[in-house]
Amino acid sequence: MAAVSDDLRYGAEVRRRAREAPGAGEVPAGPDVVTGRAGNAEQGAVVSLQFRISGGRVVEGRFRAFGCPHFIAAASWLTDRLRGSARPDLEAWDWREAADSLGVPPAKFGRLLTLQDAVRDAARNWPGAAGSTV
Amino acid sequence: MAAVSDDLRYGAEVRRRAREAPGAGEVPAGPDVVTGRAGNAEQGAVVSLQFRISGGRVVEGRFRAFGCPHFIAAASWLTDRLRGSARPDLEAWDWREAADSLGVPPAKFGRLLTLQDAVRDAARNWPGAAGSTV
Amino acid sequence: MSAVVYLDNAATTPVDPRVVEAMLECLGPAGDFANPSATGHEPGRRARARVERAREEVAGLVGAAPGQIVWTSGATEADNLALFGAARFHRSRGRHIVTSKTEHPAVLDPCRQLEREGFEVTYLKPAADGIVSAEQVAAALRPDTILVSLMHVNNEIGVVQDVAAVGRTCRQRGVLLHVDAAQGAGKLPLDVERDCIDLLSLTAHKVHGPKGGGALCVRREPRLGLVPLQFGGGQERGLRSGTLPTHQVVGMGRAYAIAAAEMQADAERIGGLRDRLWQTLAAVPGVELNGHPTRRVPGILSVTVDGVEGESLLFSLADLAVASGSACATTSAEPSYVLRALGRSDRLAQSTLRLSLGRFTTLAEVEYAARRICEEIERLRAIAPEGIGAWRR
Amino acid sequence: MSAVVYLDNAATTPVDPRVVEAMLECLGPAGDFANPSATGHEPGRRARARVERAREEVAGLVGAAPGQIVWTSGATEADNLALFGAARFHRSRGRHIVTSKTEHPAVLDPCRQLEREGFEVTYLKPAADGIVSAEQVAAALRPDTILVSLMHVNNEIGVVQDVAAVGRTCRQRGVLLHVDAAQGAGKLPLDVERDCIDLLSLTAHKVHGPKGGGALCVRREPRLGLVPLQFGGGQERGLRSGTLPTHQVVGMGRAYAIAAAEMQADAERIGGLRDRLWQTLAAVPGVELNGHPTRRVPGILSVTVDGVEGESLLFSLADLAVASGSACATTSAEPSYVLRALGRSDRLAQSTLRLSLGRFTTLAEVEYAARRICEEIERLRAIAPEGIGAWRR
Ligand SMILES: Cc1ncc(COP(=O)(O)O)c(C=O)c1O
Ligand SMILES: Cc1ncc(COP(=O)(O)O)c(C=O)c1O
Repeated sequence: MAAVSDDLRYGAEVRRRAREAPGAGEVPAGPDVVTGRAGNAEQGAVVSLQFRISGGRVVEGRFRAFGCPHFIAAASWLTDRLRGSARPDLEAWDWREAADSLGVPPAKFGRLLTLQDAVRDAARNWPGAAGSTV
Repeated sequence: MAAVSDDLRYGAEVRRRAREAPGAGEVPAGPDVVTGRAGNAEQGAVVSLQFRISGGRVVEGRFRAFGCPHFIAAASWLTDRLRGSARPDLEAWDWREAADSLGVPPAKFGRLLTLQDAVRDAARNWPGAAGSTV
Repeated sequence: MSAVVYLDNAATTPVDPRVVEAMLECLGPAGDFANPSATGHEPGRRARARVERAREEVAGLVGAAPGQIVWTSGATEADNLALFGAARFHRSRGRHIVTSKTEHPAVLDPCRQLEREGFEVTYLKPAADGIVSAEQVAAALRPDTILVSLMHVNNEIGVVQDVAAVGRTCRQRGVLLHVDAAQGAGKLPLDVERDCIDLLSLTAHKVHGPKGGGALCVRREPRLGLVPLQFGGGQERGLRSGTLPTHQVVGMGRAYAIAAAEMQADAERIGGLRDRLWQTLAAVPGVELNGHPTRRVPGILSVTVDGVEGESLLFSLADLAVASGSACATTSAEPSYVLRALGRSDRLAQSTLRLSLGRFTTLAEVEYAARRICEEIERLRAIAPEGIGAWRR
Repeated sequence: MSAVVYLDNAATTPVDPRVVEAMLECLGPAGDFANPSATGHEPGRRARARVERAREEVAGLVGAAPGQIVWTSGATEADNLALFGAARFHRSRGRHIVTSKTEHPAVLDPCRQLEREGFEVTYLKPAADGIVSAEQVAAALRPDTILVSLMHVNNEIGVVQDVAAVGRTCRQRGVLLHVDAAQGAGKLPLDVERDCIDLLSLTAHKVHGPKGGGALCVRREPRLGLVPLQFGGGQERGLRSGTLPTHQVVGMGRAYAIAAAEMQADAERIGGLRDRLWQTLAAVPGVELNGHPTRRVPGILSVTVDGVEGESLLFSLADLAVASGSACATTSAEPSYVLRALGRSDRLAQSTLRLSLGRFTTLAEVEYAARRICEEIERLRAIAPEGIGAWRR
């Protein structure tokens, strides 16, 4: 039972990532792993992001998300997007980039802010001082 | 182009008489012919009846009518019905008989009264005294 | 099946087989039957897409944008929504409405109800040819006039009003114009923009679409406020709640698209048949045409037959499906108020036949009908007393 | 054609092929397409006869006399006609109306409009199982109460109200009872006489008839006055003007006749499929049934899934046509007011699936759907952070 026509409320990349959720799960635990969380189930969006850091840069990312397809897709997209980023990149990351890249409608912008909060939270939890080489 | 289903507002006898109008026309003119008229075109019903009298009785009747199918049918029916009638029969004839025999709906009773008027008019025009044998 | 010749296309038309086909695609389990509001799933989105395509087709026929179309259950509802909706919304601006004596009951009866609700209505009397002039409308406008409602094509006699001239007058005076185009849409060109029509009532079933499908075309710029008649799920931007009947809407769209494509050819062919019918009947003494001789829709011919009683004429023509008074009302013995407004006596109004032709009317049918009508006029006159009417010169 | 499994029969149903056949007989040039009001000619009389047969079929399903049926464009119009019609007609007797918080918008929105027109409305809150008791209704009645409006079967959760008990209460107290039976008619027995129902709203498209066909069943003895919504040709004894859409009315009649004949068999089969679906889903932790466990219509199953976000669940189930909130409204992100009234939180209300089965739903479809729903619940929970919801005991 396939051949379903696409729901055009969701762009192609959102559909792919929301369905396949690449990057879902956890990074193997360790001192080089940083976690960021944000959101509230009652408001319909909770995310946790994990990044493995090496040489002051993100080398691997994983997410867990509870939320709408755009939110899941954006979390998945972030795990790729932030690979190679340093702590200041995480601090500076702006949700609008996800909105643009994935074609998220304005009604969902609030959820992307939640995602930005989680990225900031990860930055805060960055192991050691800024520039530390775990 | 036949096989039309019947319009049940009109009974079978009304339909037959309104379509075929048996008795329409004039009786050949003569001193033995009596005419009765009634009605008003503006009100949608005009009738003239002609009867040939012999031995104080109607021996032949004809009608002309302008009006609805019930009215035409009742005029036609009258030409048969009054055959053999004497003047007092015409004076006594009551429209309700036509209503019953032909199944005329109450909305049309007024028109039957017009017909009764024409019969009365014929009685008034009856040649000679009552019981005269033309 | 009957062998009756159908000449009552102004009452309703058979659905064009191409329209039936489009409707069938939206009915059964394998079709696009879903609720067009259920856009959360694919069958719903497919139904929605079809509804939106139909909206374009209907809007296209009358020079409107798709967003102006509000689906209704027919022109009766569209007329009611236009009149009640506009009057109730704009009542603080004024309570005077102008219309004509020859409108359809779907306009006149809401006007009478509005009178009960405190509105004042001027009913213009058309000329003997059925035309209401823009000057008459202009003269009836008052400072408290909020709405003019004038029909495009009259359903009984087929005359066409100059809605463009009336539209210009209303626009200049800042008064809303509602046009009931139930009989004209799809048969004659119409353009709500060019003709300054603020509210336009449409129906599918006069142009070979399904009965029970209609629309009100509502001006968008500047936005025209309306109080809805029906409240509920909020469909049609809240102006008309209720599950959209996909197959009906799609059928109306298809019917209008076909009408747009074939309007000229249909008008020529149907107008030709009507002329032929009229030529035969006009040769009979005492037969007169009702309404303006040239400003008319192709498919409607209204003739008054002097010296013949109307009910008997209809009865005798049982092999023809034709109308006498307004066939939209339930059968009644009242003489047509439209013909009365044109100056016909009660008797002559009742001795009137409306012969209305459609896309499926054939030359053979028209010739048969013409012959039968002449025959029955002759027969009924033959059995009538002398001196009825003025037809024997 | 799509391979989507259609489980949104509460939004609308596919038209039964037997109904399509009856409708087809009233569409094309060879069919009974004429205007049922045009009884002056034979095609019109044939159409009229079909409309009257349909009236008997619809009346028969709900224990009414044919003369009680007023054709409408659906249950939305029937609800509006019942509420506005009765309230406006009886306003001199009182201005209080009683209804419930879980009615369809076609009842609630007219109530809100009536509030704007000077009426007062009491909205009863059902118990957590969705039931409004007759005692609750009785307690809400006041000397100025003129009308109670309570639905038969709820469209979102499928619970069945005890309209008979409410009917007895209203009759004793001399208050009119309107019942919206859009979802229940044809699926569960109904009897307007036995159950003292003064006004009953019906629609064709929830029981495999055409969308855009409905009726209001109006008490005749003693006569119940109503102010019409739509004025015009005077059809339906003046209560609802507008050309009767022969094919729609005939389709509704056929659909109701089939429903009457097959109600029990359909209810058993569909109820069995629903139970099967529920058994599979009930085994998943954190899945709960909405509404009373046994007082329910066979075809509707509403389940709330804890720990899974509603929009993503629906998105993931793109191969199923199912609903979340009320599918009668246009898609909106608002949590269902029905589930909120039953005490569900916003989050849980949004994580709800309405699965609604119909005559054409198969066992294979139900098994497929059950499996897919379980899979997607599992998948979405697997990618969610820990600790969302209370479903992990
Ligand atoms: C001029 C006119 N307006 C309105 C209507 C009513 O439209 P509907 O039949 O779609 O209700 C009709 C015909 O019935 C009509 O001829
Ligand atoms: C309970 C209920 N009432 C009213 C309606 C409206 O009926 P219709 O779709 O015929 O306008 C619906 C469904 O749409 C319904 O489920």
